Amino acid sequence: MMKTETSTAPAPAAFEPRITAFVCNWCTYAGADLAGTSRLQYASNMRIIKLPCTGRIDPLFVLKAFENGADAVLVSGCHPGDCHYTSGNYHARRRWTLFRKLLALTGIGDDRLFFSWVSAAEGQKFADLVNDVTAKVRKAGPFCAVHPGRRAS
Amino acid sequence: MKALREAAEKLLREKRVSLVIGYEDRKGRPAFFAAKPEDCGRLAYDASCRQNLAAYLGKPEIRARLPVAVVAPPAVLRSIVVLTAESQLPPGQVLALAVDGDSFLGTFDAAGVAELLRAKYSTLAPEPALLERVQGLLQKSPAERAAFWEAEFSKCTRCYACRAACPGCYCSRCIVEKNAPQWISTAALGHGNYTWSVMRAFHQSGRCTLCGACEAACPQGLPLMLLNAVLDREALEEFGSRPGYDPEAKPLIGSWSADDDHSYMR
Amino acid sequence: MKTIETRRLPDLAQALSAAGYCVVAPIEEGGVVRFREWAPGLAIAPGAVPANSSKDFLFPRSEVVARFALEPGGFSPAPVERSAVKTVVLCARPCDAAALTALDAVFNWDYRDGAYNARRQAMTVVSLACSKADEHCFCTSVGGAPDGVAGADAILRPADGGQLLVLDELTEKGRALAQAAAGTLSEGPAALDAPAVLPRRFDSEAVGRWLAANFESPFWKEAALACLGCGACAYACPVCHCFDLQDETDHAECRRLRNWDSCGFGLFTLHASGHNPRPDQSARWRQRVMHKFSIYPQKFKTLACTGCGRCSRLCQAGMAIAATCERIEALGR
Amino acid sequence: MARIGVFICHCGENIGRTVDCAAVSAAAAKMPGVVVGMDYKYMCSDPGQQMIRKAIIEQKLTGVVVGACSPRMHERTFRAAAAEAGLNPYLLEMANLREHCSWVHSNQAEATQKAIDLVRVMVAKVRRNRPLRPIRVPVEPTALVVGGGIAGIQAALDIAAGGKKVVLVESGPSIGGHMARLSETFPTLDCSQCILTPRMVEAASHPNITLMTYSEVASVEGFVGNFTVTIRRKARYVDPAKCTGCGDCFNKCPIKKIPNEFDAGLGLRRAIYVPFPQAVPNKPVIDAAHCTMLQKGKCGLCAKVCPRGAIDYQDQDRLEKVKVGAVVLATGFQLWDHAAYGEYGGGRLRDVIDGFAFERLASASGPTAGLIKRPSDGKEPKTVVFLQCCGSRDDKVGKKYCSKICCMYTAKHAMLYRHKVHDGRAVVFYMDVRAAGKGYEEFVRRAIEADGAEYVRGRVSRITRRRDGKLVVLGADTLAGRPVTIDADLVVLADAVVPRPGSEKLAQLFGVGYDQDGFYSEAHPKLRPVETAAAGVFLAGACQAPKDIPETVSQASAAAAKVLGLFAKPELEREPVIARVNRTTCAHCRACISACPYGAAKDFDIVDRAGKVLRAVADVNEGLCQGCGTCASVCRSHSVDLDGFTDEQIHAELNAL
Repeated sequence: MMKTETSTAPAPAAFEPRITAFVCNWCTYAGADLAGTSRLQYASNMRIIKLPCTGRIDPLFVLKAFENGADAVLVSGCHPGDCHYTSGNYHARRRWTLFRKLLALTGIGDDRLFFSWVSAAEGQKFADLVNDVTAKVRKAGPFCAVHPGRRAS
Repeated sequence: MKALREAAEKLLREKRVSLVIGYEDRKGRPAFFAAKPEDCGRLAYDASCRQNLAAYLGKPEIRARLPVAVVAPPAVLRSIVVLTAESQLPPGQVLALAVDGDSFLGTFDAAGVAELLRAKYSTLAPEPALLERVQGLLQKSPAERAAFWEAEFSKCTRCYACRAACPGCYCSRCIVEKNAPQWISTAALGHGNYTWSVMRAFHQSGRCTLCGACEAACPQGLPLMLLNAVLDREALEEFGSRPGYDPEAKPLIGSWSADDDHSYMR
Repeated sequence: MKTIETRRLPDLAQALSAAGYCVVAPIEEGGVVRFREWAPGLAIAPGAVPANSSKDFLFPRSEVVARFALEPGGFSPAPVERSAVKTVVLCARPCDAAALTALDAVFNWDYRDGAYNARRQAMTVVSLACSKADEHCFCTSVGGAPDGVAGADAILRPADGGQLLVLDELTEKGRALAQAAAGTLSEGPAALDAPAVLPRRFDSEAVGRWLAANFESPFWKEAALACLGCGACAYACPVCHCFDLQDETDHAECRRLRNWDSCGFGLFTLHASGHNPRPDQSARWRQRVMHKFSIYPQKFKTLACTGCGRCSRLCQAGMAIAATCERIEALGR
Repeated sequence: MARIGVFICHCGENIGRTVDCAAVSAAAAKMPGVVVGMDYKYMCSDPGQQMIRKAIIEQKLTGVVVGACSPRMHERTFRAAAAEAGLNPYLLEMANLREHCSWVHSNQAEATQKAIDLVRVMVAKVRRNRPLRPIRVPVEPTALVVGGGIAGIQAALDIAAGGKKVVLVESGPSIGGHMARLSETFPTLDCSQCILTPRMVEAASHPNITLMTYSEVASVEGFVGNFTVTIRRKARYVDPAKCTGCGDCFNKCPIKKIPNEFDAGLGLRRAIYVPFPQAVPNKPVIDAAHCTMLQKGKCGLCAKVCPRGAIDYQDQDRLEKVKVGAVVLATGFQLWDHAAYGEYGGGRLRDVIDGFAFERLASASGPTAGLIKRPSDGKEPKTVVFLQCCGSRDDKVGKKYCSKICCMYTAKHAMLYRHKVHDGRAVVFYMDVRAAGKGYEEFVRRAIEADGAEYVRGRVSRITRRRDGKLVVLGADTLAGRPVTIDADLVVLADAVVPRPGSEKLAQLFGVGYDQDGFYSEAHPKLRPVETAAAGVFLAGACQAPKDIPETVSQASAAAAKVLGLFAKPELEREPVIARVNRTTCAHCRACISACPYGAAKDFDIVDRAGKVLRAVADVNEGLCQGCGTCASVCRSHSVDLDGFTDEQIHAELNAL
């Protein structure tokens, strides 16, 4: 295990982050659709997992994404008050408030784990978000070399 | 000690309970089960008692013998309130023999436990040393924190002593024991150990009474209380959560307020 | 006599390491002493019984035993690297070494376990005789001794009040090791310390007889009341060897893992139907005691307990197998 | 063994320009479980769909992934095609290669790699999909309308006109609500009762409408299409079947001096009474709190004079169950109590009245027969100050929101006053005049220009009573920038509109959300303003937010249309994305029950054959569950799962990344 850590990591310039996004069907997924119909260009590093609501997202999903080698995770849903299911995003918010602090203690900080509200009307915000997250993770470097939550190859 | 033994003996003699769960008067203060009045002379309590005896309330063999009484210092009293709020204790079936330091405080039912806690222990706070350890770790860089946990979690053998020790871990089938899908790897390797410990702690959010039994039970000495403490502090600061005081409390994870903070959301 | 100063144990480790051994030794970390891979600069803590046993290095808590590549139509096996590094366990307890007899038996019974045997062959065990014992130790009750040599390739015996260690080679492996470490060993006289005094606490044969006849005894219900059903005892035990096979799959590959398992877990015997032949903790605790003192001796002519006391030393609920055996012996009288 | 077909759409050039579709389908064909990988110019076209149908049949596919546009665009299309070929439609998933890939990336290699990843994720998911069947729920074609004001009456009449049964529940003795109390209505000044009473009568006599006055909702069970609602029929002490409404009883009743709530306390009523002469039903009730017979067992006069023997002092509350398929909540509003404003007299000044009191003074059927007389001494006030935004737009003492109707009714009040007291002076203090509505601005202008109402922009800081009975109104004219003092005879406060007391409890019974002020929450503020989060429960009128009459009536008709739409089919069909509980492993911690936004998760007792409760678990009501999955993620042992987005599916998706 010690040896794999010190094995040659790819040069920073060649590092293409893998970002897993968990988004709700009604707001952020639709916002990403709008970014598409508006032909907004953004970085191609993010892969979206669609769920009905941010309320469905279990912290285990986030850990599994990291374990599988994601360099960052984004969770995005409806703005407060906009939840299709009235309060799923409020439940999610409380969960993430706690969970992110727990992960921060274990070394997964704000440059790995991102949260946002993106409405169905915010195509531009979605595109900007993906670009911004990608840039930050590019700077943070690969997750897989440094954290106990990764799966050793 | 005498008062505790007498109170326990009285409960058994009057057949108000069929079992008193306490600590035994021998080295290490292990769990002791008094089923007969004459057993009660072997009960003891002092600050060295590390087990949270409320963990036994989820054990089927104990539940088959309800009503029971439990020797309970403040953290255990809070566990009883948490279990009551989560509909885990049949009403009127669990009595607490409340103890604190050298004193015996009396015999209480679930409502009485909540009252006692509010009256006498409303300001229970985590040990400052524990919070200092959390703060010390948070002051390190993320990479240093990761390295710290890498070293710690590599020791974990997945014996689940932490789970067995915790009254909050009463699920009949733990998530780690579910294999369709197997979210948490059961292999005692880095990633499974990490996910296990992180999720074990997270599942105690808003429920943990910081009794310390999990950390005390860990044969490898993992600093599990750091995880519990950071969540406890956050839950208190963000949501005013104080688990184990209100037997009708809604679960922290499972309720919400429109005013909850989301400054970290973009 | 071949001797080495106790404080120079790291030099011995260094010499063995230089000779190509992976050195495992008791090392203290965060207040807990455990067997782990030694590295230069680490102190060796010979006094304590480590929290883990030396079986970790023969039968690791998790290992990949098979791999399968996933393909459109199905899957095909992929090779598994089976490496056995030349290893020495330095300062193993006599009770750790004694466990090897029991482990060898089960891993070579109806099936010769390749992974285990490869490691076993590559391992040299250097035990350290005990000059003191604590209230959890009971090797003398299960056929062992504080200075027992069963299973060991060499033994270090404390001398001159603990200042010195005397090395006795017992096997070829032991002699090879002594040769590799010759530079750190001195030749000379030493006054051996007395081994720890440890009165026998129970008669294991009497316990076995009672167990074989009292499966349904009400004793079990009461004896297991405190057990919370974790696996700490089994995982610390130098003899326990139950495992669980788990497949972990991603889109390209499936890995079959062999992980430790414990008869203390409710899930251990849970059937897919929902039926559990060991429905409660008393049935599981009974299994643990019976396996060690009745079933195993019947099958392999050796106890599955070496009296190291780890299980009771670290049990959060104060469960103690020796105390249970004492009570059983009393019941049988 | 899975047999998955993957179909990649070029969408003309829309996907094909950036994504190498042939490479994607070739890569897909090598994924575990995939037996067909194809690409085509337009998958959504007839030939494209035919390709899919053909492959399903010939290749015996167990699942399909279509890599094309957003599922929001064509998921229904492709699922329907799969169903035509005999594949359960929920075994088809879409990978979004257009909106989420080709349209947002320009580098072909990157876009193609991402497309392959997106397809792989969906292949992994669809291998774990299970056939799902739409949930069918039978519908009881009867509606419950709660509240007998204009909103409830309108909704009931519209539903009844549509041929469906209605139960109309009203808590007071008569239907009619606040509208029956109004004098005239803005902006046309037609007489409120003249336009309302025919509707009240129609509602009472309509064969499809069952009227339950003096009744309240006690409890609610069930879900959309299948509610069982228990109605508490409060004791009237008068048998409506026998009573003819002759009035002998209340003319003889010796308890005479009870302030009449209908008249905002300005008129008096007896202990046995009808609230107003045009009441429907026009049959009295006994006010038990004031009746000496019911309190002390003395009197009994009404029973003696009743020619029909309709009086029954033994009458008790009764519970009645009704089965309904849909509910319209139309519980209306009340005025905020301005006693909270100490500077306006704290409610102790008799000549400082609220808008309803003024309505009753101005009403021909009111306690003064339409003459404006001030309460303290019955004199005609010569200077009346009207104060808008009393309790509205004040987040310190009152309410943050604008009550919306006050600008208009204050203009109306000023106008009515000037019509009745020609030499009187009407002064209106306002913060803004909000007169958005058909004919509204013109109406306000008329009040100012034609009827001489004096509008002063500013707030009143203090109202005190001088020894001579005058009310000294201290205010500020913020346009002129100077303090104003007016000696008034009467002050009318336009108190904020607030929900009825008990509205929150009612919302909880129906599982409807409400905001911090207690107004009921609509399902979506723009697109579903009539629905609530509780399926089958609709909103009408001011229980949702302050509304005037035309708005209320519009929404009531909209709610009726929603109800009729729901009743148009004998069964409801719902997307089968719902949560399920694994009862074997549920530990009954009740977190899901607390978390469910719809009250769909609830306790369930597992019993043995003898009916003995073995243990309790959580359960999900299929009719109420909307499929958000919040329950699943609060469940620590993952004993709750969500069909369509199961743990297995999500786990497989993550493993494919």
